[in-house]
Amino acid sequence: MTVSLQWYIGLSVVLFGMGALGLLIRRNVLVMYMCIELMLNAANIAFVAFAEKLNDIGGQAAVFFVLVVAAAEVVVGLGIVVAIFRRRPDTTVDDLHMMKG
Amino acid sequence: MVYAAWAMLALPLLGFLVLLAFGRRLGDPVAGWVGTTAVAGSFVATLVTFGGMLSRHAGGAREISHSIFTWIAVGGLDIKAAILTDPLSMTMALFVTGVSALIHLYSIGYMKGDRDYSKFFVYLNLFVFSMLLLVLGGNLAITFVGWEGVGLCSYWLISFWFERPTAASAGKKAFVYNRIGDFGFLIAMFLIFEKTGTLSYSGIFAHLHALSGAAGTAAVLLLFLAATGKSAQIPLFPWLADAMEGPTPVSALIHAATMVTAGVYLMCRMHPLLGMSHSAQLVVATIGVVTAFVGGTIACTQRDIKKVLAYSTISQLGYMFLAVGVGAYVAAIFLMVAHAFYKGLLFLGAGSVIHGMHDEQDLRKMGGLARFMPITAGTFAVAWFAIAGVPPLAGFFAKGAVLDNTFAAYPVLWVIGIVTALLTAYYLSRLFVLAFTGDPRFIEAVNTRWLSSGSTHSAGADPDSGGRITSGSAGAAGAFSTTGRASEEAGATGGSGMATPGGGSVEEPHGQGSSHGYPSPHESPKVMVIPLLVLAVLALAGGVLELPWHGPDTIRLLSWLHPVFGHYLYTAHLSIASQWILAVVDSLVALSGIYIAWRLWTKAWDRPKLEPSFLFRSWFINEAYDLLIGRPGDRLASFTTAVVEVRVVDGAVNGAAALTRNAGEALRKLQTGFVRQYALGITLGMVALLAWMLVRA
Amino acid sequence: MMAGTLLATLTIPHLDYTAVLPEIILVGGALFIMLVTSLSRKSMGTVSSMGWTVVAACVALGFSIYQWVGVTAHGGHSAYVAFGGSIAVDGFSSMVAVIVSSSVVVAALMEEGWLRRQGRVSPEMHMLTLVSAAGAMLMAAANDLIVVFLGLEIMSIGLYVLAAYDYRRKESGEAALKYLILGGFSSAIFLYGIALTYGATGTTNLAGIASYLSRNILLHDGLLLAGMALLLVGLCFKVAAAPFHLWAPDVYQGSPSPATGYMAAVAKIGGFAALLRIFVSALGSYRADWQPAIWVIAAVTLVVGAVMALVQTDVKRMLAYSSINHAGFILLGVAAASTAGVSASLYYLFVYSFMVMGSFAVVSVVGGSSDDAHSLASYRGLHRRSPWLAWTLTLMLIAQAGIPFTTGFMAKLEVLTASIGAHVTWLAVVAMVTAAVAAFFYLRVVLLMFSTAPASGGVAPMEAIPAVVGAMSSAGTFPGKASYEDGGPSEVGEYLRVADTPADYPVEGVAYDIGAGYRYDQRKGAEGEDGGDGGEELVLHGGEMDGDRDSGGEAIYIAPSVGVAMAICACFTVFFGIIPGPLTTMAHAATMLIR
Amino acid sequence: MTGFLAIHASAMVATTLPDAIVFAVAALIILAGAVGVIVERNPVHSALGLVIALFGVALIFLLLKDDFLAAVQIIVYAGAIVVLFLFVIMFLGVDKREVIARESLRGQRPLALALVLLAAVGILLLGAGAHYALGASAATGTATNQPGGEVAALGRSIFTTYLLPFEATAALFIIAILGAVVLTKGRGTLSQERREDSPAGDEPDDVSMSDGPGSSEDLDVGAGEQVEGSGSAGEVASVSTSVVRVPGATSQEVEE
Repeated sequence: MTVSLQWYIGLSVVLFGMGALGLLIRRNVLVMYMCIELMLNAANIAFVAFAEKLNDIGGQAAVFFVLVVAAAEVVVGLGIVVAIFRRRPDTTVDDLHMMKG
Repeated sequence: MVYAAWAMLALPLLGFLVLLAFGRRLGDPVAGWVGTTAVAGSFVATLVTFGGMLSRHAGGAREISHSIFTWIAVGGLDIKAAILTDPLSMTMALFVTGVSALIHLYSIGYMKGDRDYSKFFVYLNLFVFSMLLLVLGGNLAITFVGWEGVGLCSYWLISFWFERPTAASAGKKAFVYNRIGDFGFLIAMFLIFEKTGTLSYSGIFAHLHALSGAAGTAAVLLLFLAATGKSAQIPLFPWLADAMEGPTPVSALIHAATMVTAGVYLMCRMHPLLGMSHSAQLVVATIGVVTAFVGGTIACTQRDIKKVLAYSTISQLGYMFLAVGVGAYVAAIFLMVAHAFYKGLLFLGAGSVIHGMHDEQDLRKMGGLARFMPITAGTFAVAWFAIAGVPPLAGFFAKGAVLDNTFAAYPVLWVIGIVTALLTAYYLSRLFVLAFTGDPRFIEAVNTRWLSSGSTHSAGADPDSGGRITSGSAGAAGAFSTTGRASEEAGATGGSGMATPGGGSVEEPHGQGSSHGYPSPHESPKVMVIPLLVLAVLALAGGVLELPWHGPDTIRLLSWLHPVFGHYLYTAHLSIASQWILAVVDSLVALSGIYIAWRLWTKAWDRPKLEPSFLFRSWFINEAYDLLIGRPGDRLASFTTAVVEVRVVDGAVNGAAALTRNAGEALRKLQTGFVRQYALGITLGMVALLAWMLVRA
Repeated sequence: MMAGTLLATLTIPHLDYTAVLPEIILVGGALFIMLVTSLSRKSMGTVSSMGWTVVAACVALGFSIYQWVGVTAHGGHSAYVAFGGSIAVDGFSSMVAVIVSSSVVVAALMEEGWLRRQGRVSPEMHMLTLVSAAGAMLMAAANDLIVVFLGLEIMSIGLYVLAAYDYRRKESGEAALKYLILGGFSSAIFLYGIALTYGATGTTNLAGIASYLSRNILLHDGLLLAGMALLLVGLCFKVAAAPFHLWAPDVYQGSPSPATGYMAAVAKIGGFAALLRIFVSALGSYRADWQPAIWVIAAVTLVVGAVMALVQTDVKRMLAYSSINHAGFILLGVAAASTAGVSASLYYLFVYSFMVMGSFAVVSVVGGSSDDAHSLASYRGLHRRSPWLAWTLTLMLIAQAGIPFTTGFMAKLEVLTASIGAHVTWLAVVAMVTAAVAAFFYLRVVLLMFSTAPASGGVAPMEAIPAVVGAMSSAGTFPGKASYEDGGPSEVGEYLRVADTPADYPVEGVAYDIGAGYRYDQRKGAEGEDGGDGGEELVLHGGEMDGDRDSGGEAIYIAPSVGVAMAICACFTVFFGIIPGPLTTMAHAATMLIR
Repeated sequence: MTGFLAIHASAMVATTLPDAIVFAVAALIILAGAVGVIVERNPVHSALGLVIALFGVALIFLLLKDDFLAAVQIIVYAGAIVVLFLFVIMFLGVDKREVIARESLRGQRPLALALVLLAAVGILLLGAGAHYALGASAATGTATNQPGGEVAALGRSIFTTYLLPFEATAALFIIAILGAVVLTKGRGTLSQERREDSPAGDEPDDVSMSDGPGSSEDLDVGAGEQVEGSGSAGEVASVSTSVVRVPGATSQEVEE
């Protein structure tokens, strides 16, 4: 029994889908943000799996940069969340629908 | 040398920009001097370029095309901001800048005290820039920009005194007539681009074979339509007479010397194309000579000094097209240059008269002016003899060249041409006699005006003589303010240092008039007189450009333009003897025209029998247009407004608008403001894209 | 020993920092401002930080031009890749660097006026602008998907914060959060696309992908297709193409006005640059797969942008939808995937960045000190309050509408030509129709600005267009109309009459003066009551504005820097509208020089 | 020799049984964690779910012989990012249960589920029979045949091929720090009145960066190290007033 690339990709796609699903159905901004992290990790699995299959280091390097980007994005993202929701009782994104049309 | 060529363009543009930005602050007369300097600098640059060109060997080396950047590039269309300096454009540029510089100088004096003094020079500089762009453009598109530019400036300048209803209306009229012509230009450009794939002159001439047959004829005729608009030929000529509503320097510069010759220039520039279609050439020649005749007949009857000159211009332009039509391009250019000299001079002289007469333009109210304004009268006489074709002035040779060629090509047209020559000598002599000789009639006229109420004087009982309104004054104060302005100006001329101290003596009659409490004619200030003198010299000696006698010591326009026109030589088929005979005929015709006019008009100034209203109203051309186009157009328009627009257009527009708006309202509901639904939209798009890719896989 | 071997085998590539000097200058400028601010006891005012920003942007601009000259000098043979092939220095990247750095100059000037009015003298806005601009440049220069991703994140993070800059205002916070979440979502999708593309081609290097695809024929290219789809999602989100555009109106409306202008310009530049670089250049051999997708996206984008803009009552929101419409136009060039298409897109981006920033410069001034007077009602009679603002906005709007002798005309003409040249005529037709629709909503604002009617009147957008034209011409475009004409030429026949008899015909039908606009309003307002729902939607009330802001009467103060920004945009729009050649030539050369 | 080693190593990975088990376990952990993230009502629990999922991903990395990345994954993600999440949850005090059962947006859930399923199936279908770029020459250096192993190879590629992105991360961090500063600094000291009184606003203590976000209440998220607690009493007071008087609230209430 081997773990072929397809399995990794399958796992990665499922994780990606779950992240997307979470983002679509959860109202809590922080949880939504976590879901984005899940999606990024799905991409990471794909990168590493491909890199392993290709015997190429590029995928790992990409993962490294994704980590960096994720960290930076979280810093700013959470900063914005804090700035906006500091005075609100909860972090429900559905509350923000003042602008529309 | 190339940079000097660009400087020709750059200097008027710079002058325009400077005046646009600071003109109002510079004011009177600094703004005028700035504008004049810019154009004079352009003239110097032209001379430098000319010198550079002379230092080259005659032939192809004198044709330089230079582009600085790509102006427009769309698809296969690649238009460069290119100039083409060759002997033809150089000839044009020389007299355009030269005459423009003189007229700028003249305007400093003429426009003094006008409310929009600086604006006038803004337009004028822009005009010179556009005209040079037209002349120097290396492709049809640049020429077209110049073409539109001069048209726009012409429109602005005709309606410069737009408070005057006639001026505003004349501007509109010129605008519309020119648009009709421009339409032809545009279509011709499209046609030529379609056939040859390029708009640059060299490119077009290299692909001439693509324009043989009907396409070539169509292109020529369309370009000629444009030319009839710009150069006031049949059927688009009526605007030029109305254009005299503009200030007189404008009439001299734009509507006599430069812009109206643009049509002739265009024809000459496109001469290889013209040479491909014999029928088109015949059309050009016929329209030209008929216009010359019609214009001449109308000029015989006009009472407004400027209108006589305007119709004369139409007539002379007809001669130029006649020359173009018979393939005598050099003769056309020669006549154009000579005409620029003497017609410019005539207009400036007329302006001087109008200025001296305090905005009186009616010949019947002048008379005996030679005593009051000797320099004006003297220079005017030179121009008169020149245009009449009295040997050995410029007009004699220029018109002779055209007529000789016509005689060689189409003797029938020559007959019309020679009759027109008689008319030319006649109406100009009539003008001179009425204005400058005999007993003064102006005191009476001025008195009438002085007593008449102000509101009627500007619109006038006589529609031909609108008064000039300055400083925004209308009504009863108008007449007075012109007087005040004139006397003020007389003082200013002495003090400004631009006129020599001797200027005072010339203006002596003016002072006398002022003391009497009403104005009287006076000689114009130095800035206005100097251009008159310069132009008079040119009109006198302009003939040396192209003397019919071959010889090494004569300046030969023919050989100078040879690189451009090549084998289109003129007087090719005439023997020396027939040339002499024709020259004698021309002279006799000119002298008899003068004689007839002298006999008829020195004794009497009012001869309505000689001014049939059919001619006076320019062959009822305006009425005809009104009947044929204007009225049906009105009716169609009112029908369109009442029925088509309401029922069809509005219905369609409103329907489409409602549809769009409803679609917008519906789509708006999708923009809910909920971020998760936006994310859903993104996911939807992603799924759609993936589905498409699945189809492709 | 181990370390020795490592060092011996580690050959660090030649560090050609000049390749990324424009980016370095921008980031360095931000760092410099940061340093000066933190070292000096006194706070650095906005003016000086704005000054340094402008200086840094100008230096970057200068160097970009220098780079451009160097790259284009020898027929494009000087284009090269640097940093181990992860970045390309070619005509494309230098031209985008020129566009971006000039956008930063205008943005900094705009922001300064806004910051002063807000009383916020901090330099962070400028620093964010600088660094995010570097990100956009990096996206254009990137020759590696990883670099594209990093550039995109640098740019986006900056834009998130700029959107949130005024987070005390509810709209700003909401805008930022929406942008953040959707941006993160699309970034993740984009990253996944990179991963799949990497799996399919074995490299993230764009040149590597291109050469791999040219050397190998993929029998089963599903993975690459999926990757392309996801990459397209990510980039279409950034450029606000439908249906990934939903964020744009809300974010544009909520963000501080100068930030919106900058965002509209730079996000589009970066996004489209990456789109062109990745799809046209690297994935060019797969155009048969992505081109139809972009056609559909472009068509939907065009229609949605134009139609939705028509029903907006908030100017910023209207401009957001108009920017979506513009994105559709630029996509036309991308979809053409030809030399003409790419150069048309580049040209469009260049001129669009000035048009949109000029518009938002005016919007930020009209918005008032609390930056929320953006309803159409605030623009009523703007011409009387501030003719400069009204004329600048008019210019920007007619440029966006694509009227000749503005840059917008040539931009639209070029993309349409490219589209027709690529035999996608139907798309060009759609684009032209939407352009016609767009002209209505642009001119509606112009009409409002030149209207003298009191703020309570309604506005009928379509029917009043002739009145706009009349108002504009009677306001001094043509002499002879200004004071004398009260009727205006309605028929050609009138022109052909003898000039001696002045026009004394009664004027029927449309009257061409400013007053006519008002008469129309009243009539329409009366009709709107029984008519459809569209009319009442557009009836605007001054009452919804706060008491301290008053649309009537008093003049508006334009900060000098904002004035300069508007002047730059206006001059650019007019100058290159009259003489489009240099820019189109530049765009064409840039296209030929994509490595 | 190195080539032989590489073949040997990959053959070992591919054929041994425990790998499948490890993969299955890791996959289960990841999915469990992910499910936890999206169904847990309490955000704190979601964050814990995220940690679990990230651990699973680290396991996958280990399985794919990326020890270094696995370590980084745990350190950066679990150690920093998730902690940050938890920190913010606690700071905002929003660690209460979200009502998940009720969906306020009509059709959101079924649509989301359907679309995500479609997308996932689409990618899987596209990827199923796809050719992977096995023939592609490893552009950036192979992973296993380099001296120093995987870490060295990664380091080498980051300092050669990916040097520019590596340096670009500097810009990324700069802008992240800037963003954090903007979003947290000087809050409260800029009251409405002062804004109106001094439009020039050139008080140095107002907003300057050098002064830092010096109020004790400022628990900076982005730049946590800047928490200095040196705020004077006056500043704290002004902070509290401005918290009470929400700036801009007046104008917004008009609109609401």
